[in-house]
Amino acid sequence: MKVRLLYFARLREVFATSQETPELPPNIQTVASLLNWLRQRGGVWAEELAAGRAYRVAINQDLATQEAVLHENDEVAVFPLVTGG
Amino acid sequence: MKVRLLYFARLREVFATSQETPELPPNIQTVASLLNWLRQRGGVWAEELAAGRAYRVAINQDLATQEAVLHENDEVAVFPLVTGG
Amino acid sequence: MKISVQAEPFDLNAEVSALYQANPKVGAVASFLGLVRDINEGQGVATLSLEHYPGMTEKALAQIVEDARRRWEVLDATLIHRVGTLHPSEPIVLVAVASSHRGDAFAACEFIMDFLKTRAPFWKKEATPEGERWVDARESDERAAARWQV
Amino acid sequence: MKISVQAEPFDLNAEVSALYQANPKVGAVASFLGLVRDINEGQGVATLSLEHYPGMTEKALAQIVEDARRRWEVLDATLIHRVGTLHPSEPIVLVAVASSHRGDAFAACEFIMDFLKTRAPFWKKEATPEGERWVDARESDERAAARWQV
Repeated sequence: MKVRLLYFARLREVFATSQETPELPPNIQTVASLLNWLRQRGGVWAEELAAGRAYRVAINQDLATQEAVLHENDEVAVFPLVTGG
Repeated sequence: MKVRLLYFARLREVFATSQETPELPPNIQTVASLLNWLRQRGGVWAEELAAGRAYRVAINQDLATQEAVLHENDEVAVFPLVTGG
Repeated sequence: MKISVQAEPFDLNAEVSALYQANPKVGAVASFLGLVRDINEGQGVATLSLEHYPGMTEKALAQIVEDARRRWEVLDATLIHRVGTLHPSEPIVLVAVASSHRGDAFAACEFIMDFLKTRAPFWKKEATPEGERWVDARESDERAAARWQV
Repeated sequence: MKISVQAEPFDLNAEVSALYQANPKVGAVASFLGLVRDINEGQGVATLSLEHYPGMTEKALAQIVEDARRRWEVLDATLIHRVGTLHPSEPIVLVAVASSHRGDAFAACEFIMDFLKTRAPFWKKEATPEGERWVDARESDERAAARWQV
């Protein structure tokens, strides 16, 4: 399954990328498993997405939980807690 | 004792006067006794200032209670509940 | 702190920007604009006349702003109340409060409005097609002021 | 209802009067202006850069305004959030809510700000004499949103 991953703000800077369109392995079906897959890249990925770090995930521009299920061509965004206003 | 009495808004209209400077009898020392003295004028005075009617009294431009004591030349205002804003 | 009772209109931009332009510590301005409505309790309103008690009004408003300053961080505040004859959609009152953070600005602004409504000596008279009538005080305004537990 | 994410400044007079001038049922407009402060957590701020998530931002803001409308009488509302690079004392955000009565206007305006602060995808980066840094989210903002018990 292919998804479009977007990163914003501090995470965009630390990951040194604002987007990618990876082909996910077949066992990656939920937000939780996607995050695990990203953590396996090690380095800043393992560090920033570690359990206990505060960040948010949105699927197709709606906030999503760890249990949310991914679909082909979903837009999945990973970003720090928001600080507007 | 002489005091300056002011009336505002609906009470000014009903009493048909905006101010007077009566010489009070010596037994009139408090807001409560002043109001009683005014009620004894009868008619609209008795009606509008009756117990249970909602109005306010200020002495020298501060809201005052029934027990407040009057002094020579005080400015005493009697007015309906406020409705600004 | 600016407090004004006036017949003239006021300029919202000028009043609000005066609260923050000279003070870069201001991060939040909460403001409230009260307007003449064309309908009150089911009757059409053509004009609204505002009477007040000169002298006591300014004193009461200053006391209300002072009470708010004692309770919240208020960096600056402006309170303008108009008197005289106004038409529907015309502004009656402006309360604007500047603070570092929004919680203080919102609370102080709403507090000032609630006490202005119940303690400041203004009275409204409406002209309707059926004639003139003095506006009645609202029990809900007393409850709004009471919740601050002053 | 007007929602805008823009780099350009906005005109407070124009935005607020648009909420009441065509609607004489409006008796109250509560508004909030958020500004760049020159100091944040003890460090001087020279400029503030605002990044957002285009597409999701507008969707999130529209949802927050819709939630407020479901809860209070909102006759009209305007929400403008700026993005790009801003300087101290420049407006960042405007939320203005028009209602018949002040209680609804105040509550809806504060509700929208609290959820904008915790749900809308904006991020602030400060430039200070010591360098750039991303602004940290505040626990107090989460508490402010939580008190509405959505």
